[in-house]
Amino acid sequence: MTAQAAAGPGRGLLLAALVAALFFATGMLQSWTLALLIVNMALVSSIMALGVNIQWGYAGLFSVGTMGFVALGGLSVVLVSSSPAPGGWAAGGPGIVLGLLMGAATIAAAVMAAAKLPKGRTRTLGVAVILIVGFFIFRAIFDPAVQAVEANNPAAHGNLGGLGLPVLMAWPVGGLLAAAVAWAIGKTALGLRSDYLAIATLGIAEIILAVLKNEDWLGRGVKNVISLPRPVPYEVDLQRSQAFLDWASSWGFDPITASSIVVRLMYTGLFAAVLLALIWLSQAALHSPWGRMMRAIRDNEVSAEAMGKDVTRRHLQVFILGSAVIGIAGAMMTTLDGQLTPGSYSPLRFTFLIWVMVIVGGSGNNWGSVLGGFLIWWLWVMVEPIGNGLMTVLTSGMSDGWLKAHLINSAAHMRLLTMGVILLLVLRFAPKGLLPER
Amino acid sequence: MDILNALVAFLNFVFIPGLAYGAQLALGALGATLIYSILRFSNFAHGDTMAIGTVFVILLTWGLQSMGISFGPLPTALLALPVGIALTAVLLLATDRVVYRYYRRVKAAPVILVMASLGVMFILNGVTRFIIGTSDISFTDGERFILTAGDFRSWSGLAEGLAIRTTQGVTVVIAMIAVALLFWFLQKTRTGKSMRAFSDNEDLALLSGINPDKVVAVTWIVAAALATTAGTLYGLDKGFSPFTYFQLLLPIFAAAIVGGLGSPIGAIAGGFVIAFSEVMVTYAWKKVVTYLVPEAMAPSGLVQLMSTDYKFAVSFVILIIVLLVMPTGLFKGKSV
Amino acid sequence: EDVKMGIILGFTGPLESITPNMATGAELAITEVNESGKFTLGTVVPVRADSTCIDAAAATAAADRLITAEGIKAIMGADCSGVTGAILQNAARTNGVAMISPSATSPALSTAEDDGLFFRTAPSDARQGVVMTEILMDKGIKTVALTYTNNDYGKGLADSFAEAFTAAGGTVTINAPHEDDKADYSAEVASLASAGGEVLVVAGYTDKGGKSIIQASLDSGAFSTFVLPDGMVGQKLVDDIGEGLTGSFGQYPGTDSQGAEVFQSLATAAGFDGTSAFAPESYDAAALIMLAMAAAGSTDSKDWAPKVMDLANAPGEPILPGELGKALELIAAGTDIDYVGATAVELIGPGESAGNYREIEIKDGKIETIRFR
Amino acid sequence: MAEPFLIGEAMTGGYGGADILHGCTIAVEPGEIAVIVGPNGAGKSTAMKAVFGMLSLRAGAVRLKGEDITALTPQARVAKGMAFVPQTSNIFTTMTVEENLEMGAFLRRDDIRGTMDQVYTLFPILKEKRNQAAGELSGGQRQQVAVGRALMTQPSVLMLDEPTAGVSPIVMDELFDRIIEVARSGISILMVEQNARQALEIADKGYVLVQGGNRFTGTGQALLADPDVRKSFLGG
Amino acid sequence: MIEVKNLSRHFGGFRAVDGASLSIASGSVTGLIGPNGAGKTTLFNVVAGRLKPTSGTVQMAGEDITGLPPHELFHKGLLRTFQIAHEFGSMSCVENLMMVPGAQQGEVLWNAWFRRGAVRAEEERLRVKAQDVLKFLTIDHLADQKASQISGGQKKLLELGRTMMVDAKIVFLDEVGAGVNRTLLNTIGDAILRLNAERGYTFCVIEHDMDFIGRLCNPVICMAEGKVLAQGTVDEVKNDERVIEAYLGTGLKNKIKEAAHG
Ligand SMILES: Nc1ncnc2c1ncn2[C@@H]1O[C@H](COP(=O)(O)OP(=O)(O)OP(=O)(O)O)[C@@H](O)[C@H]1O
Ligand SMILES: Nc1ncnc2c1ncn2[C@@H]1O[C@H](COP(=O)(O)OP(=O)(O)OP(=O)(O)O)[C@@H](O)[C@H]1O
Ligand SMILES: CC(C)C[C@H](N)C(=O)O
Ligand SMILES: [Mg+2]
Ligand SMILES: [Mg+2]
Repeated sequence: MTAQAAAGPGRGLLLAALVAALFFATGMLQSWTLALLIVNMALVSSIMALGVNIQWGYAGLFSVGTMGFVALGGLSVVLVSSSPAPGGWAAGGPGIVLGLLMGAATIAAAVMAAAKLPKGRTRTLGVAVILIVGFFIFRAIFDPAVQAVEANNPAAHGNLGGLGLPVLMAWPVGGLLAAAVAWAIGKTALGLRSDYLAIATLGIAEIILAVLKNEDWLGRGVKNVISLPRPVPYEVDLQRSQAFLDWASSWGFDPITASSIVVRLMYTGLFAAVLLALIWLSQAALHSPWGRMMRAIRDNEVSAEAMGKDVTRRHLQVFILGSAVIGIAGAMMTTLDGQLTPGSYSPLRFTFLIWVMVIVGGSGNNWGSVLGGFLIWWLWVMVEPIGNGLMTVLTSGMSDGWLKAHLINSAAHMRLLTMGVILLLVLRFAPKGLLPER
Repeated sequence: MDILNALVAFLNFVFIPGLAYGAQLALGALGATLIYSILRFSNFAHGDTMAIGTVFVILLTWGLQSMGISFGPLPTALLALPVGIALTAVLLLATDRVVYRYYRRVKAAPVILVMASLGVMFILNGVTRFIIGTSDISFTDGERFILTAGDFRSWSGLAEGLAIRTTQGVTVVIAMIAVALLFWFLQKTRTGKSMRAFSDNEDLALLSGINPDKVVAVTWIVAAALATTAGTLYGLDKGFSPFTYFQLLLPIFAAAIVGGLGSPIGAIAGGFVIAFSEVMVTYAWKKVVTYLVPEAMAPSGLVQLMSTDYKFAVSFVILIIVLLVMPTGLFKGKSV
Repeated sequence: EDVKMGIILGFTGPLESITPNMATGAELAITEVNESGKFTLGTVVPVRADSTCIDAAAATAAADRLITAEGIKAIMGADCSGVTGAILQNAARTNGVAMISPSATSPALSTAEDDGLFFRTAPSDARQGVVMTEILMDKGIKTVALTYTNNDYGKGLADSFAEAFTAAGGTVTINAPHEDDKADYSAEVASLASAGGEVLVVAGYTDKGGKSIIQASLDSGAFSTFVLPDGMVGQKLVDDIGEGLTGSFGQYPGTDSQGAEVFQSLATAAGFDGTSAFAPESYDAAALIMLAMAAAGSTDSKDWAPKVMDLANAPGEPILPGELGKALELIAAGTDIDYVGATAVELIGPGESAGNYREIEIKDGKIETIRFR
Repeated sequence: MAEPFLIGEAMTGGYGGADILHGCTIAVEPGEIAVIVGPNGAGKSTAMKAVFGMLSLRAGAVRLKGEDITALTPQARVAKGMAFVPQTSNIFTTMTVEENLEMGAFLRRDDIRGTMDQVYTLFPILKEKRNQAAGELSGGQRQQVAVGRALMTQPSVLMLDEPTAGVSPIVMDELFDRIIEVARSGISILMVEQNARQALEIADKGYVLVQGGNRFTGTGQALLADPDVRKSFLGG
Repeated sequence: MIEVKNLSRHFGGFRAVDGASLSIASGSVTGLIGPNGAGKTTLFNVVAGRLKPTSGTVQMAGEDITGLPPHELFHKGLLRTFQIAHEFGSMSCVENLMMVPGAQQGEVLWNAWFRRGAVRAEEERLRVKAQDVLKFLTIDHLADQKASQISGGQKKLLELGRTMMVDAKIVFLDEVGAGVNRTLLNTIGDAILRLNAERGYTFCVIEHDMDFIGRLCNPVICMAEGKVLAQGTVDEVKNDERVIEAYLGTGLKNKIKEAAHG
């Protein structure tokens, strides 16, 4: 809270009220179900932004691999909660596991050889031989197993299938999966500086995505997994339940609207609970000696190292924490969507838009991330009608003709254009973010 | 054993396309790396700058074509290029005036500039589509080939053909000239040196009497030239579509990074590293191997290390490995 | 009174180059209905929204906004299978609004829970693979190289084709995906060329990766004949590539009805390219929605959605594009109709196009129909 | 008394927050060496920056040759013949030593070879390292580059913020020596020094600055002789 | 305490430290002087783990510490300051000091979340200590000022202050005096002597101010061109011909007189 207080307690509240007003206006002028829908995704976005803020705002790690961790969270939902694929495991499950173990063993052996063997030709040669031989053994075991699994009713399954567990369990699992991958990435890439780390992580996110898209045995690849289970009831089920209908009519609600509002409110409750828990943990961490140590590392690594702080380990720690938070959010988002569609992950949407939230909100400030998450997501959804409206206004005075038709046809592109203009305006008037660090 | 055919197959499908693609990336990377080194931020709008620069060139080319002007065997677009560059430069200068200048004055952190460039990217994105729509456009004319596969076959009597497109040749030649010019400009000319000084220590540059406005302006002009040239050459070779130009951003930055941000030679090297790693690692060597070994031993599989699904992943793995060994890229780039 | 119809397509994002024509196609049907003056429920007003094709959350929000705030009565869309599934589950079913997608072709959508609210005028990808195999076998082609666009459409089509073709005794030398809108396709072309084959099957889109691969294959002399499934059939491709495409062949949805030609001339008259991918399907989707409303005498989805299958299928008076006014008259008179439309719609099973195909060949810069399968 | 050549008169201002300078006055005549001393944080560097136009004043004025230059940008002052070596980040770290010197002479259009040779004779180590990136130099070597850069300008006023910090005694001697020489050629020298005794030895005029205001002013010798000044500011 | 044997550090072909051997006795205040570019800072950097040596070894209290990373050396009691101040710019001066002590409870996330009482108490102790140090350095009024917004000399003081936050065994000071007011420098000198006498810190001090060296250091080591040139008491070193020629010079006095006459 101190950060906010320093920025003037009024400012934070004022901005929060402003954003709340945006949502309220959406509810009043458009519809409440829509407002809730945006709120839910805004909550998820805030958590993603929080994860990025932990990495960038706390420790100055320029990691733009956000998309990869979001996708991993999504994968965890498929693995944990989708129903098992009949025959999938039997077709080649053990082979895949064995292959993966073989691959891991190869890498471990190579790392060990690199550490043990004396520097020079022998080492290079030894490591290379281990890697090459290992690679071929890996492919020999792995490929046929994968083919078998993917051939198992490809139109409906073609994957190993999930565990069929409750979908809420996928959220922590998403965090853990992201954390585990972040550990592996951090071990290799965190030594890089600034934009070099950025492009490396951007690339790693693309690699994660490539795996998700092309390894059908894992999550059906580009064939998508749809109809994932929900943690809340289906609207149609509510609409069919007499108890619900009675309840709705006793309040004078239209049952369809009531059902979707109730369902969305349930999501809101779940997401808000997660967000609040994470915010509390983040705030406590940031305003503790741990947070101070992180800021010191961000300011000057060389000096922090000389003052006894293990910079490498701390970077790894904060990278893993941030990634885990993003992974949780990714799982939440896939739960909300009810489907995993690897083709839909793009860096623009899942990395840069999240970064915009962090920067606009104010990097280093947890509440800033939340504010940024809400504001930017609202804009992202609402610039479309705003842009269309702008275009209508623009063209209203024009006489019919080629230009007018062309402009109206291009109205959809007002969407990004408007987003750009708004982004520039916000950055212009709050270059340190709406809620600066202090 | 048929070494000649193997060699030609390799040249035709791996080397020449890789070379041209590498040169295209390199030109894009040169612009990105220049802005990074002088103005100290990663310009996300670079892909869309290339796009809009190309749009200018396309419109001008159409104009020229409708007037019946052509450039002999070379694409007419090359005639339109200088004017296209000028228009793009004006646009970039205006953008700087409206957007970036403010952040320089308040000495905003580089990441703020990156985000602002994201905003500019969104806007250019829309503007490009307003002007020219979303579909893809082919605007190349003149002689299509320097050498066609068929001609080569009949000339050499080999089973394999070798094709070189005019646009490929032009791209490689122009990329070489551009990097040489840029290198000379930055290292040897007064303006170039003052630009490097400015990028190193802005305050001290002021104290040396260097005019920051001029440095910034020159940077944008050079960037406009590079972006428009890169965009036009790419469009001539592969066709223009706005969405693809946005997608180019990633390999372009990858190239700039592998080479070392801020280093013109690095950008060139990086372009080729990215291009060739994409093509080589995922290449199915079946054909080449078949030519090289006795018939009985001809491979039945594809002899492919990885499927092409992973070509992008491969180039990034190579990028990461390079960075692990040389943390600021092949040619010792900078980092802010 | 206005009857609003949502047209939810990816106007921005990776499909932005084909979606304008899809929307125009749908709007063509709407204009036709309005101008006929036979639609008694009100004036149909199209409301466009952006599905982005890739951002499920944004697409859902857009759909929800149209339904709950704009009050649309039907959805013509969405385009990509991914966002279509999301909109179906989180906006359409939720609010009880029916949707007809012109282009979501993923087989998985056949089995999705839909409360009877989801239809599509495009066939599931499973059938086309079989048809393509038959064509190749008839021509005596036994080895092919295959590349597909790496999404549910491309992958589904490639898989079903590879299975059918192999079962028929053919060999697929390589089955390689390509990503659309990437900077370069040299790697793909190189691998395809190396694997070899009599022809190259390109399961992609006319103005995306598929086109680039064809161009590069021709230039480098890797392949000279290409097999073009539905996503690749378009006059623009023929014009762009030119001479090199002569002799290539393929198939796309259609029966030996006049529908497609009629639609193309209507489109030309309206000033857009009627051969553009999924534009005819969009016309059909919009037309079906309006006819179903007329047949039900209601704009409420739970009333009109059950009529869709009926109208689309025989028996009845066949209806071609441009005959929507006539169809409305017949409906008003209580006569049964069979909407044939631009793509010879025939809805089967869970409400998707049955998939009749037209075999084509490229001759002298024109797409010529050889026969129907 | 006639108007001094360069004067920052009754300067009041700071970095945006509270004022750092409170009516501080500093002046120097052609050919004169003026030295500013004072405790850390007294505002010496701030005063220098104020004279050079790197922060805006709330009150007071800066005049050069009687002309009011208070509103001019630093670049404009460079063009008017002023040169400044800041206390920190005073070299181009990624450029070579020689390029650093060239940048010093950026506004000059005449042949700079001669001046560069002079700098190299003054700091021989720089000649050895001429093609090395300045960021790779040792602390003292960097300081030499910084001073060398300013000398390349051939200014009429040379402002140095702690030029001898971190340089070895032998180089410091050379440096002071050279400063005297430069001053004799008619150039005004304004410098901040913590090696205050040596500096005041060669100073024509000395200022003791405390908390943003002038505490003592006098000739170098007078300040050196003042026991209060010696004890409180010169280390006894 | 510290034993440096045959230490070399090359940059490309350049030998910044070139086979230097020296030892720093436990409990001493050892001075390290030498011309600019002699390799003093580089030697510090190698000893303190910032740079890896090209060859040679460093021992601390008999233990081989060659190539250990700085943070481990810190926990072994080896501290250093930087010639060019390395403050944490976005943090206040008092925070700059409070972050120094190692093994703080509050630096473990678990404690920060769930043992907040203990952490708060620890923070109080650290704050008091940090205030004392700031007072000693005459910059207590800057406690809450951001470290990026203090003067050059004040930054150096802060740099020194950090070494006073923990119980060090050996402290390497790289030109703490440069840019520090001489009167204050005298006080700092006193503090160094007191820490040395009362708490038993060993110091190794790089400095170009010979008065300061003379007051504090015994022995004094002079480096030149990466090697140890001379070693001994201040007076011995001061009068060493080679040291005079390479480092001290013949003094300014004469020239000033000439100047006055001229
Ligand atoms: N990173 C580097 N790359 C190349 N040369 C370097 C590098 N760092 C230092 N040097 C060179 O090593 C030599 C020794 O530098 P060092 O900083 O150790 O000197 P020093 O004795 O501390 O001098 P000073 O008293 O000026 O601080 C210098 O000549 C310097 O140019
Ligand atoms: N960038 C800044 N923003 C805000 N305050 C500053 C800034 N720089 C310096 N100050 C404050 O201004 C005062 C004067 O600083 P200045 O740098 O002028 O001192 P100085 O006399 O040069 O000291 P030193 O001898 O230590 O260099 C100091 O108290 C410092 O805290
Ligand atoms: C418009 C097409 C690209 C949609 C594709 N058939 C899909 O199902 O995703
Ligand atoms: Mg100062
Ligand atoms: Mg040093």
